Amino acid sequence: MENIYKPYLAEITEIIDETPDTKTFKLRLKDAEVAKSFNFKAGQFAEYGVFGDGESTFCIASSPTRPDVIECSFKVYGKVTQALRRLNEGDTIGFRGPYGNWFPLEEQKGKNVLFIAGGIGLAPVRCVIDNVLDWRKDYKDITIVYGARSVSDLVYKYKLKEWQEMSDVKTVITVDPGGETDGWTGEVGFVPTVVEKLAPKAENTIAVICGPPVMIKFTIPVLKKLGFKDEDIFTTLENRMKCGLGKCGRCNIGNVYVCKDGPVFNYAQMKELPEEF
Amino acid sequence: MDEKIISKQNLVNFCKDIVANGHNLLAPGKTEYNLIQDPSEIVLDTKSKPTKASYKTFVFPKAEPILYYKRGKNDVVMLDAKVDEKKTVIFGAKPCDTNSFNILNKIFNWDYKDDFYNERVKNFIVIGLMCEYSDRYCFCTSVGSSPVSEKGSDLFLVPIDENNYAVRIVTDKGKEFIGAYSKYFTEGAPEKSKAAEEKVKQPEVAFDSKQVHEWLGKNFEHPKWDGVGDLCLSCAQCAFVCPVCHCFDLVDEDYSYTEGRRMKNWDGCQFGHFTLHASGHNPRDIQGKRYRQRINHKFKYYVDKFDEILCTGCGRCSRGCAVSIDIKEIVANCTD
Amino acid sequence: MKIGVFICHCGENIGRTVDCPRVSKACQWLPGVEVSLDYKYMCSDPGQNMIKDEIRKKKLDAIVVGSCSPHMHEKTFRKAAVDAGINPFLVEIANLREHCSWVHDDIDAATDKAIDLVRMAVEKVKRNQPLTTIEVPVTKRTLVIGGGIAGIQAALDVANAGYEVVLVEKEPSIGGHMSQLSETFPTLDCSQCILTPRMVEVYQHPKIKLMTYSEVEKVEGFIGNFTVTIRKKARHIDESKCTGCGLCTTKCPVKKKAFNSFEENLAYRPAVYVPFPQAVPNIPVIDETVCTYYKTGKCQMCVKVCGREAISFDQQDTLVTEEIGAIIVATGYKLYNIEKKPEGSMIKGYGEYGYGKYKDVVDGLQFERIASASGPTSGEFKRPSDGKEPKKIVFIQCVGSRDDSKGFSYCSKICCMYTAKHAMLYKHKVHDGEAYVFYMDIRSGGKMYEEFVRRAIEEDGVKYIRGRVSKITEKNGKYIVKGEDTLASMPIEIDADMVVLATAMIAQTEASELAQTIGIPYDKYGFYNEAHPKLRPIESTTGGVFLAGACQSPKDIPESVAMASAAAAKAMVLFGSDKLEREPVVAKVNELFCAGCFLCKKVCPYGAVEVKEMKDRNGVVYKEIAYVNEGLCQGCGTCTASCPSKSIELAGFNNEEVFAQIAAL
Amino acid sequence: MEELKKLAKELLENKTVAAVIGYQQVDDKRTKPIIVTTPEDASKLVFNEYCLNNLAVYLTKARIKNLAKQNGTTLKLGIVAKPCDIHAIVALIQESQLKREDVYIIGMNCHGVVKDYGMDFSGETLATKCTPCDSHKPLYSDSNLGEVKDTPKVSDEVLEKIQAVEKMSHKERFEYFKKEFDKCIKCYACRAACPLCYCQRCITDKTVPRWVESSPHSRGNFSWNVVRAFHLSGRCIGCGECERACPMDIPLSLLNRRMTETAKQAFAYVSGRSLDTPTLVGSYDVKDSDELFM
Amino acid sequence: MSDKNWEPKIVAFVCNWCTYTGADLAGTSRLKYPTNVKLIRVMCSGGIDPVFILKAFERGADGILVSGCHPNDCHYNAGNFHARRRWTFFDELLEYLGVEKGRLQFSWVSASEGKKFVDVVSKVVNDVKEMGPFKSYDELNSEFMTKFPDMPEIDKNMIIKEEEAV
Repeated sequence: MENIYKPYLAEITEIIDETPDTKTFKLRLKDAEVAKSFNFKAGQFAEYGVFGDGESTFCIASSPTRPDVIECSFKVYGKVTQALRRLNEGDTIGFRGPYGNWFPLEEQKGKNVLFIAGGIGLAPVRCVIDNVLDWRKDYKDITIVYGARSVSDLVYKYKLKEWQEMSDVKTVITVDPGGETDGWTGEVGFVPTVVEKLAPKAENTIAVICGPPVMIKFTIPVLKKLGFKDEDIFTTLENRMKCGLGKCGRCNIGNVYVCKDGPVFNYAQMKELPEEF
Repeated sequence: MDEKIISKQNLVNFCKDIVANGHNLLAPGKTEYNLIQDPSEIVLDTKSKPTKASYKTFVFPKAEPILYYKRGKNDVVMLDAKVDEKKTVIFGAKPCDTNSFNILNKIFNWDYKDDFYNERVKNFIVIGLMCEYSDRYCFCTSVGSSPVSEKGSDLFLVPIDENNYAVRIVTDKGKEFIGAYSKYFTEGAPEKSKAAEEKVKQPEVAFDSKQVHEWLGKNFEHPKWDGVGDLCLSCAQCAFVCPVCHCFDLVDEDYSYTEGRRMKNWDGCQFGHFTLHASGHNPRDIQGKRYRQRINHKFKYYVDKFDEILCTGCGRCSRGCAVSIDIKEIVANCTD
Repeated sequence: MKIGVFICHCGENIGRTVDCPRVSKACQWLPGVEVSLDYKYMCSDPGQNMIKDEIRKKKLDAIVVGSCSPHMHEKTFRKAAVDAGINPFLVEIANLREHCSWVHDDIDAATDKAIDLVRMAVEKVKRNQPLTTIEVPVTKRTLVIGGGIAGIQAALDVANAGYEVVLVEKEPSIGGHMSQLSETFPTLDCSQCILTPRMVEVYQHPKIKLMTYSEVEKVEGFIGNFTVTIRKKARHIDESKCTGCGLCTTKCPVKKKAFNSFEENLAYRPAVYVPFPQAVPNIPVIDETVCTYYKTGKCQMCVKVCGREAISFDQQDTLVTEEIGAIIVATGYKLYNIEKKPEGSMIKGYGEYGYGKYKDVVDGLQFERIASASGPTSGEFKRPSDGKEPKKIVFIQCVGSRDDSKGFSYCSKICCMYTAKHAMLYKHKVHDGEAYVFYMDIRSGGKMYEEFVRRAIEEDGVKYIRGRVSKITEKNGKYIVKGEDTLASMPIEIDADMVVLATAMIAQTEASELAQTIGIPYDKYGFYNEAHPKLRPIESTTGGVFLAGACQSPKDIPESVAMASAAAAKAMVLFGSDKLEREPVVAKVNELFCAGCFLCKKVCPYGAVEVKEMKDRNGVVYKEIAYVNEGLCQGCGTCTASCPSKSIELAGFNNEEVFAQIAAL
Repeated sequence: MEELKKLAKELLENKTVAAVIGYQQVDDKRTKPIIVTTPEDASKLVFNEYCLNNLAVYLTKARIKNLAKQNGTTLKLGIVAKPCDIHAIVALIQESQLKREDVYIIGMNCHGVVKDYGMDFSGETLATKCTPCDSHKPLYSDSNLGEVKDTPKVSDEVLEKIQAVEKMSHKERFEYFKKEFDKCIKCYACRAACPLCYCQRCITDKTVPRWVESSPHSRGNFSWNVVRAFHLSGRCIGCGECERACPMDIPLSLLNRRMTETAKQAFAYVSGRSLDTPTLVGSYDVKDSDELFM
Repeated sequence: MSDKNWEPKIVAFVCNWCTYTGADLAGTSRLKYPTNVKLIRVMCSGGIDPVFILKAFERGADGILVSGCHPNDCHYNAGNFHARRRWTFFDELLEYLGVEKGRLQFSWVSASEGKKFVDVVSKVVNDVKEMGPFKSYDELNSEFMTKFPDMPEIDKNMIIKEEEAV
């Protein structure tokens, strides 16, 4: 009998404090065999469990092209994330995954890529960015637009710096009005406004967008105005999940189980779904 | 399909043997299907009201451990939860109950396979019984079943006269099972059981599930959802007595400082917190939306995805509803 | 979270019965514990430095100290943690001394228990939230309620320190009961003579706003930030115009309609009156209930005689609000009225002594007026019934006091002394008079007090009889006092001309109403409760409200004055800084889930829970929820246990922390 | 019931109420709740021995409350209420869930209801909550309708059961309740049907920390049923809706009734009877018994 | 575990101002009581929720003591009065459900009653010892419990056992 609910054990090898309430864990699967054969694709997620407190769903934030370490980032909200926050380097957590579908990166080779992320929404996008950057020659222009409420809410500051320093990547970082600090050199303004100002060309471009629902709601019309096709706008849905296996029914919206049939959808697919995310 | 005959007395002996062989024997009581110790207590009554709860809890328990863990300072060990491999025989199940495994098999086995469910089903023998009960809430005939449907039964009983039952052998599993008890069975007379079946009054067909499916596809936004949502009290009685509702929750429970278990418990889509995100956002924030999800999931989404209606027409949810919300009536009104 | 565990041996105190090294080693295996050490004296400088060093070196997030009771050294270790950069609320103490080593003998069992205690503390500290001390601004103004000697003293002390004072007195004049007294024990100096200068000082003090004939109507807010509404009753005299000439009072034709309450009803007063000649302020009041004008619309004699046009018949009550930082309650006492049982009161009457029936049976304050040179008899001893000089007076002590059957079990404390004084004053004036005192015990603790009583007995020949009086009857203008001399074990009968009852000092009639207005607790007698009977006798349990004088319990003048000065000092301590710091152990409501049943509001002893309206984007109220006023909340947590949906949590002692401790048992 | 229909119609027409929460007939021995918002629909209202629901449960629902808000003003909500339902309304008012002026109580004189739909009304089928009932006329109402008839006299079944349980030993009692609670599937129908379980988030749904184990196993069920009974102690008005809603036939009234008796005996308090007395839970008396404490 | 060696597990929920301080006084006075009892401090007896009791039973407590300030002595004026009503109900309820009286006991112990604290604790311990392990609740607790076999491959860190740590 196979137990599909049984997680792998993973050791926390490093903890990075991104913001006061956001952390990044670097994980190593404890079973060497499993670790060796473990692979996933950009956009997939996993269930991270603290034994005694339960499991929580986050995307895998690291790139499949850099498989030796699994990274995840989470904002402290509920029971599990609070329990995760209490852990130290060297502690063991449960890891189930990878689950769900992924961004069709292979199919989109030869195109420009526009990344738009807000807040902790950079985590799933970061995985794709790193993946695309590792396959840099297969894609044309790469643009990253990232926004957060304030400077202290920006996650992956070390990554942002890295991307900004790359000559072949255009990185725009913005904070909401009022969130800037003295010496802030980036943009000030909401993500949709910044995207509109930036006006990336839509032709032969795919957009990967992830962030708070409000941001997505206002950014998509901007992209549509710029001429993006529905099929070229990708996002990941963040429904509440428990099993990750298409069983528990929690993430069912319309005809899909987000955990199995998603979490990556293009805008054309999303329009077909009832608005319950 | 083979058919045998068994006398009432032998039926009791048959059951006694089942118990004597160490199998679990279940039979319908008033509230739920009960574990039977003394088979002579079983009353087989085709006219009996369906139990308040279905028997899905015996294959998909209301609470089951799926994993045990023990924590150390940094380390954790896990221990698999075991499924009881005892054979379970359910005796006298209503046709509206028996179909449930066919429907549940789909969700528990598309893509990932839930062996907690599968192992139990594997060890389950369903002996169905023709049904002559019907009330305002029954609608098996509207969802493709009937009071004489053998769907999901391994063996199916039809009373043919005062003292005898026809036993239809529906599956190989059933055939194999009664092999060991062949002494109780005599050769069957299919024409008698046919005649008995034909006498059964079939509940009226209340709706056309295809039309309903079509209507649901077009009426995601509809004032009726809020109408019923305002009356519904948001409990999960309907989901938990339903033979095919299958949503669950996973929770960890410590039972000592270092040890604990991960439980798989029933959960219901009518609970407000079912889809509540940790951030406070709730995609289905009002009861109307949740009720809509319930109907859509049963009569549209599940049909689209698994080609089965997620409903057996047993009417339990309506019968038990504290505010008398009648699913049959609501679905029947899902037409233009 | 990295946690440090530090086990203190406390010399031998813990180490003798708890194997400290074993505890610290065992605790190394607890999840999250980064370092676990033990040391001889953790509270010593080297011990504290060890903690600080480890916090810095190992980058600890929280610490647990296994030591003595948190009531002992919690502050010490919190301070050490703060020095090393940790929030003070991420420090937990496992009580290994008072609750373990000192109460157990078995080393193994005690050590096991110590490990359990530390484990519980570790699990709690993991869930502790860093908290910051709450700062509240302070309004540096004091409200003194009551203008008796205690209120006067408190007001003067605070005002002299340079802070503004609002003094509220419900009577037309300040002065209180002390102004009614003739002479004071044990020095027999004239009460008025020592009090009047103080009253005048209050009146003229630039920092004191005096509001007589006024009552506190509403108190809102919390320590340092009260808003007080005061009702200024209509005097019907324009205070800005009145010169206090007193013409109106002498010309007022209403002569015998109203008793003079200052004279304890032994005399009459006109409809427009000043309570007594030395009143402060010296501004009359018109008594609507007896004034002819209010009955017939005619008379207006006072208007005619007043040269300043100060009479204002249509004056109304006005409400004044004051911003206040500290409140001193000095509302004093009243005497037990033995006439009949007050309605709805537990107090029973004292009918057997004929008070109210016999005119010459008077209480202590009435006798003070009779003895007073400014009183109705101008200091001549005349009995009320016929104005004759009494030749035989019986004084009865403990009338009501120390008498459970009458509803008071306490001792009124001052009666022994004032009865001795009364007897003495009488004997000084009426040399041939006889004074008898019935007493239970003589309680004369106090400087020069015992000597004073002895003087009454030995020098002035007052006859003390130990025993109770059972009945008083009238016979031919004499009062037959029947009692028992318990020392001689014989019944005794005295035919007195006059009887003086030393009735119990009880709380003011409206004491409980005022307490509810202010939000302070009171005992079953209506006396206000102090925060701690020994160590906080001046403070009420409500922050920023202090008690002075007899409103707290029966007191004599020097005690009242001392307490008033102490209360003033407490208020000034509060004003010592601009901001008030307090422990952030306060309750907080989860606004998302509060259903607004307000059970928390019902159970809160401090009225700290308020109603908050939740409005949607359009400003429409969609629900009412509870809101905790941090200034008022004292952090008891009764609300958290009452809340059915657990939508209110006590910071620092939240439920998750308790559960974590239970889980670690 | 013409007077009920007429009154409801009038109230809706003259905008006294925004809606009337009442009962409609399903078949001759069955009714169900209805929320009437138009004068035309008022004719659907009925009242008889089959009006089992305690409709007060709807008064705390946000969307129902919102019905009353029309064009910036707040109308009343009309409710057809049996005397026992009115006890729940009183308790809700005392617990700040409702204001007296926000609700128009159409108080029905009542002589009992049946145990379950489809039964003929008689002493035998009288709902167990009706046997000890002493309020056949509404305590508070804005209109009082219906005729007064005698309630069939039958023995107090629940009280007898409680007495039987109390005769058991501790161990037997624990076993008995464990067996009953084991049936629980945590559908929370009891909670949903209870007019006094109006919390926005029940204590059982709070996860940080986890107050009551969510699993429907023996321990989780025991905790839940203890907590439910405790939270209703001194508050339960005895409408019996929890027991009626329970799909697993757990005898919840054995708990509720027992605690109601405690409130009566220890504190002389019956919930939902008076708007003028403070609630038992949330007040105290220094003279409360101290017997329990060493 | 044989009954002979069995030691009851007792939890006491005590208020910070009276009983906790009273227990401190018991310590300062060097009075002795059994080690079975562990105190959990809350600010006021009014802040002790009945669910705490259930949780403690769930974690294997055999007996529980709830203790606060005497009536009228509450540091917070009235917390203990509210607690008294609450416990009257909860105690009745638990007893009705079959929990023996002595499993859950209540007391008022003031800061000056170190001796009383010792007496109360000793009484609870003795009562519970007499009643034996709380079998009824153990039955609830042991459902779905499993025993971890000794697993030699587990890292020694695994075991949180004081004895092995030494």
